[in-house]
Amino acid sequence: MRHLKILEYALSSLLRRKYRNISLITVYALTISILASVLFLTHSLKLEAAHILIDAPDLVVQKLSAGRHDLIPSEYAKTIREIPGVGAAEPRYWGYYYDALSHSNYTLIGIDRNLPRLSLIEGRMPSGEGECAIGEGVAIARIVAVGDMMPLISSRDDVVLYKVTGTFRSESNILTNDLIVMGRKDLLQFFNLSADRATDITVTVHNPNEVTTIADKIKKTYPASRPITKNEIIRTYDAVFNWRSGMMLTIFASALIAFCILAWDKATGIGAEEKHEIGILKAIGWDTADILELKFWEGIVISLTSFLIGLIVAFVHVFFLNASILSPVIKGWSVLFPAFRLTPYIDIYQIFVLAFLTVTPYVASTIIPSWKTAITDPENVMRS
Amino acid sequence: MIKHKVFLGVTLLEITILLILFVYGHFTVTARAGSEVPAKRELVKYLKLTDLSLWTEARYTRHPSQADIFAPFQDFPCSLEHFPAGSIIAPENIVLPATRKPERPH
Amino acid sequence: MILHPGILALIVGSCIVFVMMLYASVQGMSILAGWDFQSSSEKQLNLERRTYLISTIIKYALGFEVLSTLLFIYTVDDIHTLFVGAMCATGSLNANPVGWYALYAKILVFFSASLWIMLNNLDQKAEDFPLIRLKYTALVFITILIGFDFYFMMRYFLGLSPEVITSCCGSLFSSTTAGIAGELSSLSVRPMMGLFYATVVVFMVAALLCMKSTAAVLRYAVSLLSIVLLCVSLAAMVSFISLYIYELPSHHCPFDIFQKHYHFIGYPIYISLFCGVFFGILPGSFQPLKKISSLREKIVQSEKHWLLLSILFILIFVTLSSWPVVFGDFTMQGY
Amino acid sequence: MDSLIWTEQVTKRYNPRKPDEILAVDDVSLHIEKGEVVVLKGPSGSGKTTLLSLIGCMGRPTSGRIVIEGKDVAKLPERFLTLIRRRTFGIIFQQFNLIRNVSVLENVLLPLYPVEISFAEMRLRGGKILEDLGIQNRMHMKVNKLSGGEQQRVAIARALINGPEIIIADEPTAHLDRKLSTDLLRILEDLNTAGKTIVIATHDPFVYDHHFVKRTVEMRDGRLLNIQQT
Repeated sequence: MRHLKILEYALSSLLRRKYRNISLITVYALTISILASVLFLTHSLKLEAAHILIDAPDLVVQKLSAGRHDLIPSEYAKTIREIPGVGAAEPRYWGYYYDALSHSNYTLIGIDRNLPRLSLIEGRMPSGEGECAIGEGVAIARIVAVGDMMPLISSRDDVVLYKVTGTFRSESNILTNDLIVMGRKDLLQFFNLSADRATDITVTVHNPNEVTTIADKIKKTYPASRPITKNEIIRTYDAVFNWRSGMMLTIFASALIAFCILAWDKATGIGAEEKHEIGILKAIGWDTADILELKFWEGIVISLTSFLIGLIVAFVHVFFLNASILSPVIKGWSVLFPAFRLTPYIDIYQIFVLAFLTVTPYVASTIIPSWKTAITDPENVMRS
Repeated sequence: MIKHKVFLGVTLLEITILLILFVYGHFTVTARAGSEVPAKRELVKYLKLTDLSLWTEARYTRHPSQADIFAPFQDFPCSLEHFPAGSIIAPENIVLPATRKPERPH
Repeated sequence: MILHPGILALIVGSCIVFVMMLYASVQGMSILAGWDFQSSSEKQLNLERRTYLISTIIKYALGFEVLSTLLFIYTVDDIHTLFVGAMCATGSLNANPVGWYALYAKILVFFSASLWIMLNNLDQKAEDFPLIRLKYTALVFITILIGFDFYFMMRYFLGLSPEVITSCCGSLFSSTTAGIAGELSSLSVRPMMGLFYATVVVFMVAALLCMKSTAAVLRYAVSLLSIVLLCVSLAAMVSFISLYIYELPSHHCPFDIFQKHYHFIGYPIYISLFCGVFFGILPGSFQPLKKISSLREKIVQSEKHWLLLSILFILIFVTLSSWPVVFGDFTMQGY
Repeated sequence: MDSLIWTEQVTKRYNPRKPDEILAVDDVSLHIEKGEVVVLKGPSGSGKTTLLSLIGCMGRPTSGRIVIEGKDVAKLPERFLTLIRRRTFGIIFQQFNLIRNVSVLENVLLPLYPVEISFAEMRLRGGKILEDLGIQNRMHMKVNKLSGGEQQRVAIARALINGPEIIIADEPTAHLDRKLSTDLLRILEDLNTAGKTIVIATHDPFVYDHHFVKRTVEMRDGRLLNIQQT
């Protein structure tokens, strides 16, 4: 009962300084929503990566030459296939293409025929020579649609026309935005590669527990090779996004610090009127502990309200507005940054972390000022 | 004398909105897990994809998991890494497994 | 070092709390140095007012430490994917064993800060500040503890290098591993069960006797028994309670029960255990203070409540943790 | 020993051993019996207010003893002083010291907020006191919208809400005209008739010459001059 009454007075005291407190809540909520957006965004991307990259190849074997990525002889695949435990080992053909027209980089992938029908494609996968399927980003940048011809400039410096037989649906943007998928022969020809070389080799392993052992064996057989396991790929994404959100949080922490300075300042610079009020309260029977509780409730009201508002704003910003304010920061120079729809993966942990990051500094920066206010001498009221 | 009730009410309302948003999020996740995620996994499987198509500005930002450890400095040993996305991408060596220790640059 | 939001939150928060505690200790020292209850000077009044600041800081610090222990466990659980072979929080902790010390430090801080707050409450009930020296000397120790907690946590997170192949619950708590954790789970289930329930019964009997009689020995015994009960219960968690909750014969992880998958059963279990032990420790710790005349009456009054609360919490704990043992489908036959 | 308020050689120094040291109350011994009306008179700066605040448990004396209802309060920690103040004293300040932009009712109820009673009980008590003082129709107005006389009544209502034994008033008529002063004194007289002990500090002759004032104590430079019994 007593606590509720002190809460009541805390609210009435906050309301009396509406503008000051509303501005405080606004700034606080904004800071929280920025931090929350960063967390939500990166967490969503992280889980998305973890969920869809599960079907990535168990092992990718690259060849290194002088520490650089080099084309790998296709016959390696045959040797690798003979290692016990290996299911399949197939050369993979892919490369990058800089498109001067749209000033952007595309990823070209060469595939073998007879793929099953994929559900996330409008039209069909390329099946004959001179055909290709493209990601939505490419389609938009080049203004082409299914059935159009798309010219690309090959490594021999001649213009090659490809017929667009399919575009990937926007749901798959996060994977396919910059892809141009074509037949293997077309790709070899386009990049002017010799037929006995591949970009890398993908390996399927029967028993997932043996992936590391097999990676070791490959490394022993071909010392210049570099096997990358699926787990590493997934862990890379985990780490990439943890790092990224950590970086951005560190950067935006300056906003938080600025806010705490503001909070400290507001709490320290209480006006003569407020000090007088506290004096009156103490004179008519409020104890220092009661005033401290009053200040505690004021803090709770401000931080809880800001926190909830900040969370709601961040949720709407990230998952309904696709993080439109944050995306310039993470886009960098990527011309084809995908317009993906984020999946709202959220767990209590995110919110807990956020509460820790934002509420602790605020509370800490108000403890001493509140105490200073709370010890106002009641006697002062008698002599003003 | 009703301010505390109003406050508690507003807070409850905010919590309800948040809960609704989270429940909505949960449903979206489940819905997508049923439809989109398998389709995307299919793409990953058949096109043998290994990376998300997020940053296309440089090779190592387009395929962070496939890049070798020198990729950000690939042009010559002293070149500075300068792509914006590269600055917010984690240094790759933090996930090097023990098996590849000899390859670390230091 | 891994730049992870949870790690960042923990480090920033603990750093702030440590700095606040340092500030509180400095204030506490100045109180110790200048305290003169007989004086009516301004200075004495200011010192008395400072006690409010210190107790406020400690209350906030305690709240923070409780939450940060949870966040620590969550975070450690969340980063296990970065370690080869780690499958849950235990795996991540093993990646850099200093993490265990951080956890122990947090538990110690929990008990000592709560004790301090009880001490403070008691002190505030008397009109002559009888415990001022005790309180502010103890404050320095709590600050040191929090400092250790912060140090271990920093060492843990800074020393994490994701390449280390860690053993997870499966291998850490499998009977072949050496070390305390391994020994705990290699303790065969039957004797451990016997020990656990015997300790509980002895504790209960002692606590009930304590409520009837006024003997000092009984109070010390109850306090000692609560500490023993804490250790035995934690060992029992690892050794057999977790097995029954997970219904897996080799999964000994004491942290997984916080997860949604196990209906968050870990929270009531650990909360009731820790509260029960805390209230059990109180009577013995406050027994020596009965010498102070202005406190005697108050301690005697509160003691009954503490004992009752302790018995109640331990009952809840035993019920919750024995439920799956007694009523679960899982049996330990053959293990 | 059975006096309600009993001070013995009370001294209060501000800023001791500093250049601006002030000896506000010097060696004051005073007994006030239950049901008495005592006026402390003297020019401003004579230490009336300080003595009043010491009696009202708002500060601790530098030396001496103050016994309120048989309890020595001179050495008590602040939170016990607060408890005694909350239970025993109703204080009427020179300024009304109401909290601006807060309704009349809330202002009156402020002393009850830190006490364990329900909102409903609190409102009941507040309504009754406001009715007694004839301002129940102003209950939900903001105090700064009221006239001076009404504000004075709100201040009195607040002093009475916790049912105090002793009423302390510091220059209660300083900002009031004659008519309002008369009103105020009538209220105080009624309270005294109801058995309350009243201690007033004032230099307004209208107050200390009033017929219900039985005892006047004069202060000068922190000391008691003489005790007049009328």
